[in-house]
Amino acid sequence: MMEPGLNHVLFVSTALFFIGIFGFLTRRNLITMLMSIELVLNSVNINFIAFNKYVWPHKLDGLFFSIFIIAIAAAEAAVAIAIIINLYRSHQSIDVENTEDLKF
Amino acid sequence: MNEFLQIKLLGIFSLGMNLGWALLMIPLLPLLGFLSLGLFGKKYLKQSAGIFATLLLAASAFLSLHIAYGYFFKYGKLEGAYQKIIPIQFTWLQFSPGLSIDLGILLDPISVMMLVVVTFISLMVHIYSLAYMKGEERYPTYYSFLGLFTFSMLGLVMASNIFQLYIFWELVGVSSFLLIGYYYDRPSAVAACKKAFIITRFADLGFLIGILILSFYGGTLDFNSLIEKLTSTNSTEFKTIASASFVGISALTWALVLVFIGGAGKSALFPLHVWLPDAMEGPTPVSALIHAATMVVAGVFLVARLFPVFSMSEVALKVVSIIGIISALFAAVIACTQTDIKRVLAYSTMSQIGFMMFSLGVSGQAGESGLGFTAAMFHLFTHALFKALLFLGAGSVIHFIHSNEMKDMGGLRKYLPITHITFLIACLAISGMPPFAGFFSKEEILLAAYHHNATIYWIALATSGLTSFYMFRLYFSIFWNKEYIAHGEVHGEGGFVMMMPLILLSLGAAAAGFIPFGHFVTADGNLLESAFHLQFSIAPVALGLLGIFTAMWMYKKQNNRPDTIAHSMNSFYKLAYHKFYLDELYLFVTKKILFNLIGKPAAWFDKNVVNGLVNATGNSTVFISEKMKGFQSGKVQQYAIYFLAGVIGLAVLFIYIWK
Amino acid sequence: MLNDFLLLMKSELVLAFILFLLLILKVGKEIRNERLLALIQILLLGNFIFGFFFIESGSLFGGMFATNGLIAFQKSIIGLGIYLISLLFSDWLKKSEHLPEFFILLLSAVLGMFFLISSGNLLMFYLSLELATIPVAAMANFDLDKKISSEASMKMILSSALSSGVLLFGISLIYGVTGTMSFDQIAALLDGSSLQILAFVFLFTAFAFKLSIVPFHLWTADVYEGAPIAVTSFLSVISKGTIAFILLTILYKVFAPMYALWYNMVMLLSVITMVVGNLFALRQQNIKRFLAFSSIAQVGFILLGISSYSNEGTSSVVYFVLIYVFSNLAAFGVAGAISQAAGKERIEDYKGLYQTNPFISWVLALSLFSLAGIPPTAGFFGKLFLITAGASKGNYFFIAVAALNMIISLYYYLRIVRAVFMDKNDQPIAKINLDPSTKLGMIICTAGIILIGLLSWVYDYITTLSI
Amino acid sequence: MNLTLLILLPLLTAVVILLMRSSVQVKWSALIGASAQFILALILFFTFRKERALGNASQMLFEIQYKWFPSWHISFHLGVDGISVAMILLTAFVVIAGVLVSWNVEKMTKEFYLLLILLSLGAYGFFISLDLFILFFFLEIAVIPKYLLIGIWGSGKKEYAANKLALMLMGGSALVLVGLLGLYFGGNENTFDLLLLSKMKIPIMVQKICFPLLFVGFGVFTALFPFHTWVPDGHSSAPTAGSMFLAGISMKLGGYGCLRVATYLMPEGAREYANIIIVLSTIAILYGAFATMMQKDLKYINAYSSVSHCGFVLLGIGMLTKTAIAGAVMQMVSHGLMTALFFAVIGMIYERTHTREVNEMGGLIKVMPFITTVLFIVGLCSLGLPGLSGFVAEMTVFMGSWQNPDPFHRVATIAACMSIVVTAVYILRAIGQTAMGPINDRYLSLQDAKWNEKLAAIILIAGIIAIGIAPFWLNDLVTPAAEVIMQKVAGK
Repeated sequence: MMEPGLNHVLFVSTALFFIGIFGFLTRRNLITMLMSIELVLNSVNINFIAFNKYVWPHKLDGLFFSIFIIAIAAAEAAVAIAIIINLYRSHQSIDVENTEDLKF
Repeated sequence: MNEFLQIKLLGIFSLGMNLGWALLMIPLLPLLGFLSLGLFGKKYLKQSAGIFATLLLAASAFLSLHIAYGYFFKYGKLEGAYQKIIPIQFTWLQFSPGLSIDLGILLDPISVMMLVVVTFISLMVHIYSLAYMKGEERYPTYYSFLGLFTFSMLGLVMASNIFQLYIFWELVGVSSFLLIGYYYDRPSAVAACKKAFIITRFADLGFLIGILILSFYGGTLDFNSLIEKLTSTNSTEFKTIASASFVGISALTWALVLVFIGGAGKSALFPLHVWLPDAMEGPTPVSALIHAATMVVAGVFLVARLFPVFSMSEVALKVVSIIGIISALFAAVIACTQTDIKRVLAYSTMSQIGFMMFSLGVSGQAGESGLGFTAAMFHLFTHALFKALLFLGAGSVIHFIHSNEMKDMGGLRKYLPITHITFLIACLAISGMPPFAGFFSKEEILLAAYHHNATIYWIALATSGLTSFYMFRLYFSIFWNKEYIAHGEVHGEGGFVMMMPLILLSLGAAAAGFIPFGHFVTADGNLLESAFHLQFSIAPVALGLLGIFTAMWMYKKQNNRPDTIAHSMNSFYKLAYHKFYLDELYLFVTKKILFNLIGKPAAWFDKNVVNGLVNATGNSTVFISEKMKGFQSGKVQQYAIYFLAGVIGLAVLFIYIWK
Repeated sequence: MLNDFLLLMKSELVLAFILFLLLILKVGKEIRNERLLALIQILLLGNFIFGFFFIESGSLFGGMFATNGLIAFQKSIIGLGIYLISLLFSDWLKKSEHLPEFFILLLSAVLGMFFLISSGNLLMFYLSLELATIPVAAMANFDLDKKISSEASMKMILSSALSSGVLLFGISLIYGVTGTMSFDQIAALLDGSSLQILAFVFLFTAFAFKLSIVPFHLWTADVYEGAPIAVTSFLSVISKGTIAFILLTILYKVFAPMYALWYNMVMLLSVITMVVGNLFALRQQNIKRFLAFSSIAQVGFILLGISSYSNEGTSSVVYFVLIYVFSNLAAFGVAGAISQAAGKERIEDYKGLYQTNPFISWVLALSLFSLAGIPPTAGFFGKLFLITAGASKGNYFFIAVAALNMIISLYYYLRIVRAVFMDKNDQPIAKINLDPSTKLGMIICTAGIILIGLLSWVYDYITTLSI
Repeated sequence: MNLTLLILLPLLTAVVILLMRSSVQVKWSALIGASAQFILALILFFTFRKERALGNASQMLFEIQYKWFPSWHISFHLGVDGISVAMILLTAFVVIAGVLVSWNVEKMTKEFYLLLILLSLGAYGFFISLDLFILFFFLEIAVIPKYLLIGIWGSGKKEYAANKLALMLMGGSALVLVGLLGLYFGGNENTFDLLLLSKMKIPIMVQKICFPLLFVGFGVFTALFPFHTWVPDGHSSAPTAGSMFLAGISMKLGGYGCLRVATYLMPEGAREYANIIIVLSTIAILYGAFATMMQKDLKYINAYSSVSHCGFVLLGIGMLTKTAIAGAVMQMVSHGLMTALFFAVIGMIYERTHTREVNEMGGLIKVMPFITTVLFIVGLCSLGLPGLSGFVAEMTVFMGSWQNPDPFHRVATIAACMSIVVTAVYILRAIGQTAMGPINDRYLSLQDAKWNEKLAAIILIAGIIAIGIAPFWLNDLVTPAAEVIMQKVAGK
């Protein structure tokens, strides 16, 4: 019963990253897009933790960084949600397809 | 730093101070006339313009006579040869060391002779115009133009530097342009003056290039040093210019021929003569001054001025003589068919200039062989007198019946007695009847031709016969032929003011032949006794008489002989009548080739290609930006796709390709 | 220690103080907008002036926060910018019922920017970057009832979130390969391995996004158009300037070992950016959108300057940003005044403006000439120095492209000049009576546009700082 | 004398104009300013002659140098030699005449005169600057006023013309910029200073790249053959004073730049590309002349003839002989005066007849003798009549060109000479159809020139004739400077 190494973790995080990206590109619902962004951020968190644990066990910057990321993500999410709500007020929908007045 | 006002005083001392200034005054007085009349004429000198200008010109004519007397009889000679004196000269424009345009005065026999001719004829014309142009709206302008012309002509003949000559050459051209176009509201006059200017300009192009070549090899523009350098066969300049050759012809010949083209343009020699007949649109006194006596002989003067250099190149001289003789004959033939009296006179002028030219062409440089040169100058002198006389006479005829056409004339001898007599004298003179002036000069020319080249001699002989024919055709059909039916009141001849020039000139035309010209004007400055053989002059005189009697037989009484003869040589007559269609040819060249084949394409090219390219760049930019706008689709997810594409693209590019 | 702390962070502290003051005022009883605005303007002016005093250089928090003369100067440029904004858009600000919030958001963003410029550590960098971004996204939505406004802010928040995601991934990789976050240590450890390059690309794209370098620029135009003009001007001038400053530090200090790599990248992107920006700007009808693309093209020139990797590069970039603040804010100020008074933002509405409003027409014309880089306006010098700095690497193709783009840009700047001065219009925009403070702002901008170039000591001062 | 006056005076005038209220005040202050410039230019000319006469043989006189952007090795370095003095005189003449002829501009008078004065400021600065940076600065200053002048006060398709002009000129100056940067970094020390650059040895490679950039860049200003298309449109849609300044001054900026910057600083480059220059300019001369023959609009006629005449400038430069270069400068001065006068006359005629189509006019001598006389004079000058400036300049160019003995130069020279015939053709066509011939009845009531027009015409004619009948002063002014340039080019 071997325990997972750095590569496994990085694999997971990278996968998560691209899943997030994929979700962001394909979802129509703004909230879901926001959530996929969160996935991206989390993959980054995993990266930091993993690097910290496996590569630089004595430098805790990674750990702290991930904490900060979580905090900032929350803030960002808050503002984003607010904006989306306001958007819903004006557009009566949170479908990204309906918000294409500004172009060219 | 500049040499302005550094007048070479030595020359002036050699003449004596006052003479030097007198010399300067000769051209400056007409210039003064031009300026004052041009600037203030309209306001202040509306009436007195004529008197004013005439007085100025009288003064300068007197001065030039004074100078001539001084030059020929006092100080011109140095051990038996007339010297080239440069009393006044200053640098006008320095191109490079040694190569500069100097304005100056060169005194030698021909220039002094021309001084007299120009000022005298011009004075005559001034006086004549007092009456002839009276009441013209632009009376002051007319006189100011006359002043400009006289000034430039004088500057031309006194030029000490080939470029100075070119400068005044152009000025003469433009004043002729202005005077031909004097009646600016006649389209024909406008066309004529443009034609005259452009054709002479075209010829001047040759002159200019000729000057460039000469200056390059001669290393100077000054006549004396140029001649000196290019005539001494062992000078480096001469060696280079003679050896340097282009398409097998030596640079010297090129230069001279090109210069001669310039002369041919001004002197209306074949094939550049087409402007001269049209130039008759100008006022008749102007035709007398510019297009008969003075300006048109500028070409002859030019060749004479450079004659020493010409005599170094056989080919150039040959060209001169051939062109000369062709023009003489050609013009004479056309003259026989024209019905506009001024045009007849114009063609006769061209023919006479042809005489002068070929006589120069057949002349040699020194001693006896230089007869042609003297003869040409002599003929120039006499021709000026009687041709001016003819034109002024024609003027008074036209003034009388307000038409140039022969068919409106006839039987005028009763109405215009003085004109009739003087005109007759002139006709006799031009057709070389002894003892009138033309006889002597023409004899000498024929003699020179005879000694030198038989063919030219025979053609010349025939031509002189033709001359007398067409001149008397003119004379008879004006003064005899049908009776003149006076409609309306008949005012007499122009009165004393108009008659005096006629009389003076006719005296000249009658007597000028007895001047021993060879004593004054010769190619090398040394005295030349023109040996005079009676038996030689039989043939020309006989031919002349023949011409006169034919003319009398055909035109003295009104009859149908002219028409029958014209019919008998129908096609040729037509050809000659239409001046051998040269005008049409020129028209074709300019209109079709210059305008349609070069001008139009150039304009088109500029409008569409060059300009089009500029616009095309602009439009294509706009087009591209229009095509590109799709990127900005407004879909935030597409933006993300481009974003990530950018990331991946950069990563791939810089990790794998562009390390 | 405390003394240091106070001195080195003085600009941040002053800003924070103003921020708290506004918060307190907000919770306190209502104050009339005019007076509040006047107060704010005075405070911002004070902030700007105070920026020139007690300039120290040093670092705090174990190198997380660093400052020096140049950084102080950059901060005072930003301070000037926000002061001008508070002046220029006073009409609009007075009308809005959320005046304090606007400035609270704005100032917090600016605070973030100050920290961003001074940051000496990737963590600090990330935090301040977010602090500088998120409030602006909220500000973009300030016209709550405008559809396009909310759309704009949505686009901004989402795409910036994505870009920060990518940025973080890059940072994590850097951490992975170097094990540190502080700039100088990273610089020592870089060796140009593929992974580092990948990390650098990720990191760089975040800058590219914020600076709206092609092809990461697509959000720009939409956001600029949708957002209120005051916010747009803030985005296009202040935040761009800030990012340019920090990019200088990052490239010149942190990634110096990778110079050969990033020179090519910067050159490539600069060319693309200029060309695309200009080509898009050609056919814009809306003045804000037009200015958005023109600012993209300007960024291309900034990159050209940056690519020189020299003190001239630094100083010319800073100088250009200073000039850019004046010229672009003047342009936005005029646009704002017009859209505030007449509600018109399309270029053809500007036709015949000169007949009715000569003053703002001249201001607009001058600012446009300055943007186009035409003497004697300062823009000429700014652009010329950027190009000269770029040319010092002897890459003439690059310079030729830049020169070519100057022509294209001139074309579309002249389009507006033409509309204002030449084109006939039967009902031009009516005479606008400007708020005095707006007028003051425009005059300051004009003076700056004319003088900053001709007075060469300004530039010399910057060069002395940037060694 | 202090050269900064030449910059400060127009600046002052501009400020005064800004302060003026009524249009009359504006006009008068502009006129006074222009006259002051005129006097200043004359003073400069005479003091310059005096200095030289006193034997001050230094290449540039009245040098001043102020610090300006020292960190870029830029300095505000002014100084003049004969060529610059000639150009400054030309500018002064054209400016005062331009101010005079536009006396009855009623639309936005203040702005109009402001722009005119700014243009003159740019020109003066350009001609006296010895530092390439400020030279470029002034070069570009002069562009935008033209754009506005054409766009606001112009006629016809003015927007198009203005845009084209501004963009092509800016394109030209962009090329110049690149070339200048090449010089800046190419030399063995980074500097924009003309004199320093002229001392140092610029690598052949750099010259080969930068010379064409600079020459073409400046060439765009002076209608170098394929880049001349802004000339016809620009001139024909500009207001009278606008076209006068455009053709009289700003086209000369290009020629001066080609000579002073491109040729003087990069002799090897010049020798490398001389033949191409000659070919292009010869094409321009003939092609411009033939294109002119086809024009119906007086302004187009003069514009295309300007292309042809400026060809002589470039030809003179390309021939690389002292005389030819002197001739080129003379041609610049002469053409400046002449074409300004021509445009002035066209403007006067247009104001009266309200048409510029030659074949709609005729017989104008009758009603406006003064104007038509001026038309004759300027026409004759442009076809190179002795006694007027055109002749002197062209002959000097020909003489200088002919000093190159090889066939190529010979052919080019002869081709150029041919243009004098074509010029005669189109000029006489134009004059003949406008001034001569039967007059159209609807023109019978027209008035002759007013005082300001007369004054303007007389000033310019005075210049033309002063060169035409006494060219030696201009020659003495220009030739030494040309000599300096030639010595550099000849590599001595």
